[in-house]
Amino acid sequence: MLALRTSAVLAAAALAIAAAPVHAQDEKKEIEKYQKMLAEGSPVELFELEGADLWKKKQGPKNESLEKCDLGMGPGVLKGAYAHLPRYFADTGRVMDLESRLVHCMVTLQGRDYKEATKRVFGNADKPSELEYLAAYVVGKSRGVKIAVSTRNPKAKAAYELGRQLFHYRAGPWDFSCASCHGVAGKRIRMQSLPLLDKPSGARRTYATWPAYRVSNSQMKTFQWRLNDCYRQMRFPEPTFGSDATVALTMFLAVTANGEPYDGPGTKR
Amino acid sequence: MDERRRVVLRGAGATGALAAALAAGLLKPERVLAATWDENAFRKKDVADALKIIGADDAVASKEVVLDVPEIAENGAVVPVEITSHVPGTTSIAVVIDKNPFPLTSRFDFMEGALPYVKLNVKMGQSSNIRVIAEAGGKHYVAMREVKVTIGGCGG
Amino acid sequence: MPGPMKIRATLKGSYTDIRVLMSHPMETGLRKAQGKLVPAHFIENITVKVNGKTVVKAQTSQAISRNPVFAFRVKGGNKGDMVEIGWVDNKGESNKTEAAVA
Amino acid sequence: MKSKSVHLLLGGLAAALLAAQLAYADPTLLEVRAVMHRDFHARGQAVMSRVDQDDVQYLCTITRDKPPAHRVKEMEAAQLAMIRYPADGNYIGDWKRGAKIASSGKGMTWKEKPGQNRGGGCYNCHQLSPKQESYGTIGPSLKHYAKVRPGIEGQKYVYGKIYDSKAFNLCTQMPRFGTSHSLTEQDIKDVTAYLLDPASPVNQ
Repeated sequence: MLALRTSAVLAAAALAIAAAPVHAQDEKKEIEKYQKMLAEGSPVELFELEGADLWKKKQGPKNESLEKCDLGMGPGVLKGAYAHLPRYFADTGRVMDLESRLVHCMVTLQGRDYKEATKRVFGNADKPSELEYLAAYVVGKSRGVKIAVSTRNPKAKAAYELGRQLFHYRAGPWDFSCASCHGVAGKRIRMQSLPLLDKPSGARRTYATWPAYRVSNSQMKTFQWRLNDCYRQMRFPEPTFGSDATVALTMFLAVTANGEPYDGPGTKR
Repeated sequence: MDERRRVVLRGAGATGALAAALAAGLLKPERVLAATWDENAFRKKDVADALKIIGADDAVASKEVVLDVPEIAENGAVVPVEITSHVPGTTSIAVVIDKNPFPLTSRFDFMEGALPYVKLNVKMGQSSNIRVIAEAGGKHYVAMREVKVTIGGCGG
Repeated sequence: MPGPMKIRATLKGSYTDIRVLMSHPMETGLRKAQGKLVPAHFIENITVKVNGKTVVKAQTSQAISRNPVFAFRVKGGNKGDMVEIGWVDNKGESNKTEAAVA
Repeated sequence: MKSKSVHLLLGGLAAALLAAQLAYADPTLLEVRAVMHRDFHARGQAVMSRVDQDDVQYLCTITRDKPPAHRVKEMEAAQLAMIRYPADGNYIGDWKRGAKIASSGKGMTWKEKPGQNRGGGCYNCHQLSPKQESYGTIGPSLKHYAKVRPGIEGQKYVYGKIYDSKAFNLCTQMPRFGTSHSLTEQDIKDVTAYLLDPASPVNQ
């Protein structure tokens, strides 16, 4: 017993030499490596598969699928649709993001009640929400398509301007705005790098990799969730799902990310 | 898939009953092996004990065993690990995380036709050494790297 | 009811790369929810077959991440070869799927 | 925060303007706030008045955190006047308890009850103990801070800075933990000790 333990200890000592310490200058490189390996070994595709089934599933009072849902490029056209969202929709007279448009389709095509369709917009690891699966599926159809969100419509332009103001709006008990954390390049919270989101340099890659599978809670997360949880951590009241304010902020970030090839659904720590 | 056999195995518990089942021709040895889960090794809480039970306590450090991991993991829930063994005749690879509550995480047996390669995602409770042990010709070869699990985000 | 499972097998010249995604909670048995321990629930065995012949057998523990993803490699291979992967967990639940090498 | 009432009054006007949907560019801050009142909802302790700006938040927002010098002096003085220093004149508490508050990023969210999980989130932005490698960089490193802020003057400064950071740097990103009732007097004493006590890991 003693002999065995000794040999194990010796082996460990010999190995310690091989285990190189992390140097500060390598930290960034190693974190980037972690993120790359995470993306390569991501289970996010499972959510896309479930979303595809849900897209085709007939449900609601009208017993219809979402296959004829118009996400801005015509009924049922998914290829590249997410890369152009949010956008102004003439049929509702509103600027809508992916999630609010999906709910619109549930209501109009499937005949579902708005309250029922939005009762559970954020799921959990054991039971993801319908919108989380659907978002994974729909955004996957824009992979490789350049983000091109238009502000030509006056309401789209107004949403962009409102989003820009919301981004910088400091309030709450801790005096935070989005810019408190995402307004300077090269900073981090704990070990988490903070993308500068009001400039293309930071916004492009970050925006292009949302929605995403979050390994910290093994969940597929939508962009509405991303904004919701930022505001929670900013100690604000809760943004209402699909509201103009959330769409406006998304609009601001999306336009700032214009030109970046969409690369989601992503995988985040 | 193999549920009936698993029930038998679970129920058998002691090796004696298993041997009896084998002798009675109820199970073919090869199929039994397919569903074996080395409970004894997986339940060891001490890394030295776990290494001993898989016969790797005297494993030789080898550069032929290539372990690719990020040195910093932003979240311990998923730590990607990629392993290639260049040791000729490698038949298995085991992945051990020293400071996990149960250090042995997995073991991969390679049959004819497979390359001694595997990529997987493991959980790490805290910063720790990860060691991978390749077995070839009854001998064990090991590679080890330290992975730091950091705290990210606002923690709120 | 196990969730979806997906195999992607690709010929890469001298070898075939096999990637598999599995829906599984991989509960450690150490996690608490609402003050109670969530019972351990994890995949214990994985078998990889190519054209019906077993090439990799894996034993796994609760330390494999939720929704496991694995990559394996087999020597050579041809487009159209059938890859079949199955798992069995500690509750006796199982799932399997197959895909052709592309 | 008394100055809120003025903004609230103006906010009502803006809300009326917003009854028709915003269809023009560059909304004013009051319009933005009216949008927030319409599009956010109270949840738990995160009540709607949290989106109403006080004069510091307002000025820092409109100037993108670059306030004009002539306003800074007077407003910092007003913030300084809001600091309630401990009646016993003792600024130093238990550094071990302070360490926990400094490490915790919790408290004050809609998921928590008032006063629950009171955290300072210090490590989110600052390096403190050299042993803790996961630290943020939004704020300066506070490693070996006792050397930077020695003596009773240092203690008073640190206590005040945690209590109301805006008294010393008007548009800093650091929260006002005392003024906002996020931390108690004892909590702030404990964090002050964590920063300045010679026995604290921060100074090792």
